[in-house]
Amino acid sequence: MPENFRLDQGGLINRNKKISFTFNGKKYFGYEGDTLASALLANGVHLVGRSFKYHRPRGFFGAGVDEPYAIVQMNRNNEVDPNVRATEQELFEGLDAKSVNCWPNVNFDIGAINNFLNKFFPAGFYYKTFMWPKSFWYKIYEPIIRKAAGFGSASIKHDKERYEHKYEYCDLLIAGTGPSGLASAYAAAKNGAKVILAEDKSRYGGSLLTSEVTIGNQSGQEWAEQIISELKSMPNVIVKNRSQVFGYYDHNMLVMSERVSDHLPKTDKYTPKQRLWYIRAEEVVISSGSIERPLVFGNNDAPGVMLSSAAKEYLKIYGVLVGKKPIIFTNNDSGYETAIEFKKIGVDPIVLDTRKDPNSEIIKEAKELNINIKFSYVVVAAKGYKKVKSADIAKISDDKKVLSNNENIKCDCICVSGFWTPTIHLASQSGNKTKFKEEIDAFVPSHSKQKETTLGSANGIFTLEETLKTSFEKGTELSKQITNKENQISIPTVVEKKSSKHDKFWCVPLPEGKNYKRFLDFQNDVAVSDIQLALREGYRSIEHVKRYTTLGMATDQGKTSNLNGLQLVSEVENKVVPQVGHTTFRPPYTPVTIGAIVGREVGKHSKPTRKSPMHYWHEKNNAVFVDAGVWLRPRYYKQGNENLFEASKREAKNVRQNVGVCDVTTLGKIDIKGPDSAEFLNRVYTNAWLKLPVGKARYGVMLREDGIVMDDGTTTRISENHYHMTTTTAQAPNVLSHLEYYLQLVWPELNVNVVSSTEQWAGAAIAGPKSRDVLQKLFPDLDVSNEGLPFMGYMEGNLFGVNAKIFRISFSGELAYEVNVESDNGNYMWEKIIEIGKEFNIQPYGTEALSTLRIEMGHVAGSELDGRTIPYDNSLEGLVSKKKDFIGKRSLSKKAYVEPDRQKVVGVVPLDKKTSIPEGSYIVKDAKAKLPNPKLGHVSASCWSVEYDNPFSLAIIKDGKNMIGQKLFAMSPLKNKTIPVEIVSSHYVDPKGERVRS
Amino acid sequence: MLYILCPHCGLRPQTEFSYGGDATVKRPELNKEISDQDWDNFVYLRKSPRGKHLELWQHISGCRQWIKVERDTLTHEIFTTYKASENT
Amino acid sequence: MAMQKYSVFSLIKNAFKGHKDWEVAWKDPTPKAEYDVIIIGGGGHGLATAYYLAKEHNITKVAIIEKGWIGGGNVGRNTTIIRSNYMHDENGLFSEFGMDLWRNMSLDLNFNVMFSPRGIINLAHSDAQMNAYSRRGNSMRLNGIDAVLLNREEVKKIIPMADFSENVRFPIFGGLMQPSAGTARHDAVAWGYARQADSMGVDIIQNCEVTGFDVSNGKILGIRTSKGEIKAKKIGLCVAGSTNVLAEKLNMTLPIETHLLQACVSEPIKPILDNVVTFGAGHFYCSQSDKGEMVMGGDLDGYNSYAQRGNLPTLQHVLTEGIAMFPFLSKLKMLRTWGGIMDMSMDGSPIIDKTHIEGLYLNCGWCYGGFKATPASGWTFAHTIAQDKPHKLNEGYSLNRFSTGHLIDEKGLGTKTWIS
Amino acid sequence: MTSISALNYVHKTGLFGNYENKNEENLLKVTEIKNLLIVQIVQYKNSTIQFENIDIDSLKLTNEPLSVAHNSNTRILWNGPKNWLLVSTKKDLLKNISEVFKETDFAVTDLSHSRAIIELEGTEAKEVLKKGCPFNFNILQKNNSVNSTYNGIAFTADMLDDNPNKIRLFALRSFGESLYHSITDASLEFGFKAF
Repeated sequence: MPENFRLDQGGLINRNKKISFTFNGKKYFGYEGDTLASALLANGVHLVGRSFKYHRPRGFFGAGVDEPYAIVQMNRNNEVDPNVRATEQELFEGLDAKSVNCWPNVNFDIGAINNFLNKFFPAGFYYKTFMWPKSFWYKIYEPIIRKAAGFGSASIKHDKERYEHKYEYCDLLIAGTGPSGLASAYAAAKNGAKVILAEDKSRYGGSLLTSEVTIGNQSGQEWAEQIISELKSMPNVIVKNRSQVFGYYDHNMLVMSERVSDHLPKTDKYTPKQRLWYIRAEEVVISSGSIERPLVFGNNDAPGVMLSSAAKEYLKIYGVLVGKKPIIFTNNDSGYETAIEFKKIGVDPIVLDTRKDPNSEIIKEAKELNINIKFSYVVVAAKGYKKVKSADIAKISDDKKVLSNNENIKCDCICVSGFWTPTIHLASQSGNKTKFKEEIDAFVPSHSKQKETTLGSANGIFTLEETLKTSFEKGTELSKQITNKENQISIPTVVEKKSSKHDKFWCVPLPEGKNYKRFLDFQNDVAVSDIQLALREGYRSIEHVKRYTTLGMATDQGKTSNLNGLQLVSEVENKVVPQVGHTTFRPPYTPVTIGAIVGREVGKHSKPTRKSPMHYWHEKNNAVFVDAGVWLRPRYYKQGNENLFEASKREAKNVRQNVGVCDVTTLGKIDIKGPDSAEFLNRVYTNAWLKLPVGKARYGVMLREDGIVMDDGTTTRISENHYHMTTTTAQAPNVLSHLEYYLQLVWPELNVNVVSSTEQWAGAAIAGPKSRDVLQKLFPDLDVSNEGLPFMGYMEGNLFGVNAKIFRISFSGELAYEVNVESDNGNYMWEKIIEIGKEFNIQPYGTEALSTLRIEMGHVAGSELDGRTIPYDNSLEGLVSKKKDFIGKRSLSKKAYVEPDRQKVVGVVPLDKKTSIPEGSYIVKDAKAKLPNPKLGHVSASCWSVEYDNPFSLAIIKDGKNMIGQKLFAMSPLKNKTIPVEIVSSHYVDPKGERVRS
Repeated sequence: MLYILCPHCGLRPQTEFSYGGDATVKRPELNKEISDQDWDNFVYLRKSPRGKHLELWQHISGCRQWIKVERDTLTHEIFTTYKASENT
Repeated sequence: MAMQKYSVFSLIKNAFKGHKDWEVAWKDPTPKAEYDVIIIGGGGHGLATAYYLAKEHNITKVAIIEKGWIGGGNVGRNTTIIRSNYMHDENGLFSEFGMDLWRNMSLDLNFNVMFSPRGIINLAHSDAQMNAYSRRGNSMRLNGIDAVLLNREEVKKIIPMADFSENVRFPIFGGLMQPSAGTARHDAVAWGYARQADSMGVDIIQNCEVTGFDVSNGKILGIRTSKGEIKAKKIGLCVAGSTNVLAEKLNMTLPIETHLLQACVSEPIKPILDNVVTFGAGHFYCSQSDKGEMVMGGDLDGYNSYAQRGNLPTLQHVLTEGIAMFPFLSKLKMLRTWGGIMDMSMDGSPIIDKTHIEGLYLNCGWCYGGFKATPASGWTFAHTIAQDKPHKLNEGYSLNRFSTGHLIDEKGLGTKTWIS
Repeated sequence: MTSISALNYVHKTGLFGNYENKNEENLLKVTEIKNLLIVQIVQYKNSTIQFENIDIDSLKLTNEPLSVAHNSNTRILWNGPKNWLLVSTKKDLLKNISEVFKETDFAVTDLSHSRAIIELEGTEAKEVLKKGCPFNFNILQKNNSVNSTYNGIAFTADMLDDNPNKIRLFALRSFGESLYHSITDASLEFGFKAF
């Protein structure tokens, strides 16, 4: 049985609720209110993991977010959580965790061989070796290194948990519920401000929970409880625990992750595991407190060495002793608080104070309690591998350079306090250029860049009295600007015993002849000697030091190591710390689950899906869909065992022979109205638009200003001042913005309104020689003859009771019509067309057949209009007006665009009339030329010509105009194909365009 | 997420807007003779200053108006926003 | 004095001496009054240019002027990907030349840059995309660059952890793979070049800001800096991200906008992903570092910016695509984010050229592709400076292509650089 | 039946999400709204007509952001400068008012079929919107409307009431099913009844 380190009483845990949990396969017990860390410590478990590089034994160093060691792998809710900080994970019934980065187990880890070889692995050793022979790095060395690195293992199973988002706005966001957070929140809330108060931990109160102070006539803890309960009762206040404000972004937007269910064994079905809050705050109060700094000495990474504040927290909150023979090693009064707590429960600590003769109330109290205090004493080195067993201690000279009176004393933990580092991350993220505060040896926020105020110990204020006073005042002041109220709050009197002075000592010198590793970054095994080596080698900027040694790059992001690293660099470089400067703080303050950042837009919903009103008809009729942007379009309608090729050939052939119908709802439609519409179109399109009669459609091409084709489509003049524009599916949103850009910014004098009407209309293209027959039966009252409704004509009709717009336009090159009805009636129209068309052998056709039809007609589409081609390249130069100006015209005179051998679209037919040319092949003169083989151009689109029953492709090739008739090669090395081909006209079928006019 | 003052709608989150680039380039007038250099200046050349930058945004999921925004490219602070019709 | 050689033997030898005898990787000289060539910008490209000037052209009276610390710009804040999977000949041939330099870099520099040809896979989510990748891959193959087209099953074999389930918005159809592409340790590239350049006599001058240029009669004479005036016959600009700021001091306007690109890493996990993989139905890419971190990136923040700090919605968008590709990412934690500022050129391709000012040379416009180009960029820029004319490989990267229309637009998005 | 509404295939009635042990009265309510007249009205830039004087179903146009002119049948949502979205249960309202809007001054465009419409009612309705839309809903009161985005989908929220919240949501029709998924998914935490 493991020894019990739980006290019989005390702490804030619920002793009525015993909880069982498993660690490394072994069952333990804790209480409700424990963290995994406190519960393990209560069971005497100090060894939880192994360090990153040397695989040295690692225990617990802190009690919260600053923990650099205790990372475990967890199974929760039947899911794997790879890297969980044991100091943050609350205990629940059945919790199951294990150590990471060790093999075969944490007690016996093969990787620890690195530790014995550590002299060969100084900082950056990998840059100096593993270079020869050259393939060995990737094949031999790197795989070994990769295996040794990393912590937990990810499961490749899909994450079943829900993560939600919430966007919230408030007057004041207050991060942290220690004394400064509570006081400022209280003052602001009393002034009527809308306040969000966020606490990272499960319990509110911060340092008040563990300090022996009095506020008014209450203990710190009682005071905190009272303020919190009052705030919770106020309608203008949101109080959140388990919520970490981790990022301060532009325009006072902060992001907070709320761990909604992580502390529970299971997530309720409709409850998120975590919720990410995007909070836009008028004012931000950063009351994030401070983190205790380690003191650096030999083997200071051994399990059992920990922050003195953490030891106190385990005692006071969890009723757990981190050791029964503690050494407190301190350079300031904080260590005494811990010592006194030990003493109070009957454990005798030894205090080693680096100071010679400090004086304060708390030291007086410690002396009165008969605590053994050794002034001018330091821990030289911890002894013990998997757990501290003793400590070499020594007296240190006044100049802190010489050690004497060496002795070894037994102990089972060493609690260190090297004073406090303000948590300035959020302030720094907001753009605040921080400043170095000499008397606390740390950086504090300086001038605010955004609307942020840092209070309390985060601002380098370490006395409770001043913290409360300034925080109440700031809370009032900040809220007053917003609510115009000024509710005076009387500031309570405070009793606090410790002074806020410290000794500027942080690192114990090496005793002569000893070569202890003295660690700065505990997770990444960065020792004093590593930093010294980096500096010796010329890596002198703090960023170089960080990158070369990996100092501060562990999962704790240097919370306990950065400042000591800076001290060391400044010492060696003989600079003051502010000159060295700190590395930049970036969000997140602490690692955030990626699922929480993403939220609910996962799986099928990672992007929206757009559907046409006929979608479910297609689905019922065996359509196989294809993504067109975020639209779903039928690609083909599967009959029997057909594959894509067979089905699309059947569908296309049926259009050429009979009639087909295609859902064209997805085409962009823009309703253009206004007296200047014609003039506007004339500027937007490359061809002339002023004389288009009412009731007629015209094909148009629009360019970007750089002369590249942006989009094409037909536009119909519905009435004098009303046009109906169509765009490609892909470009629809861009074209609308483009039009609005010119109307609002460039030509504001034009009276034109544009609005998307894509969704108002369901569209069906009816194409094929028998399409007129179908149309006539759909609209028996209309004259749809070639005279009554000529090519590019338009009319309105009544389709069995619903209004319809009929356009005689064609993409397939056949006689064709496009019928639009209002979307609610789309399915009705479709079913009518299918029903009526039955006698003409109508079949629906999908995008694949559509593509075949347009390719063999030589109609260019997206694969030719690929954002790199001008009208000439697409044989659209006939549509480019020489007379008038239009968007992009000026660019068309560029040298490259008028070169005589400019690329142009052509048709390509394999000589054997059998072998399909894969799209993305290249046309070359010499298939056997040595590489790089010069390319004439690429095959942009391929199909099986249903007209001629052989393969046909479009290609855009250099000097295309003069290449027709040439015999060349199409090459697709990817598919190992070289196909002899002939270049032909791109208009393969019906080159004169007679069918569309028939 | 930037918080952009739409001169028509008020302060709105960035997700409602789409970016439109440098607002200082001026399209040459239609039908006007213009040198190659001046045309290239309009199409391709950008000052892209570090500091104050006058730029276009379209309130695409709001009022669909193009607006001009004066913003610091280093701090992202927004100073003033203008309607398309307003002179800056 | 010959440079100290790094090897396993020197490592062992030094270990027994307590690592006291390692020499500085580069010195910290004060600037001389005059140089043959000044390279402004101590990033990857600048350091590589100086190295090749010395090594290939025997020009050693060279100074690198760096505003901050070397390697602090984009070479130190990228996603370490190296590839030559370009469609356009100019980009493909240039990058493939660079691949050879990458393969030999560790030995050449006597510094392990950890070039790791782990293969890059671009996923496709439709036949149209497969065709677009065919166009790219075939062009690569015809240019002598390795490329393989993978079908869905082949992709599944290589990266089974990608989303092959039913519950997927954009199913994987296949992908284009460049097996010889990979990653390298970004910082090491800067340091390796710096160490060699330094040993050949190049002065690396850090914490030295260029405040102005001395130009007379259309000829460059020198620069003004925070450490005084320095004369030079030739000056090369290699300051991706800050190009427009320096161009302004030269009264030049360039076809470049400055934009912000973010990237992030997860906490380290045990090896799960060997390749570099990009998502095809959006813009997300991912690889796993030797440390175990998933290194991830995607879209620009989408507006002109010099702030090396981005906003969360962009990362949210990028990571949404990340989970759509690799659902396992959901449970990992985002550890660290950072931003780099990019020269976004108006056709997405770089500029390595002379300028209208005699003796002033320009290397800029790298968009997202700067890191992989480091050696080839340094090589060709050194050639352009030394010979006063472009190398064949960078002839296409001319400044006047925007006037002539000989653009190299891999994406076909034109001048809207913020659409990534 | 000729007419099929935008959400016909996804909107299912019943109780969903976390509704157990809750009074049905307190659950969120989700309804698909159909058959509304939806018309965009835009006054051209150069038009000199005083739009304030125009009377539509006894309502006046106002050029104020977020504003909604309203009566029991008709709501006119401010959509942008001199740009309104008229939403009415009177399907033939347009016919009666077409003369008011001269073609040279106004563009009047029928968009009745271009929207999917969800009505969301309950004390948590705004909380549902806050899950996917970064707009500050705290300021949105009865008879306000706003255009914004929800999980990347452009949408309009029209506050019919604010005690309890009753909000009409419009999205482009083809995005309707995606928005419906997003809204109902976000409602699961509270429990909802679909009508």
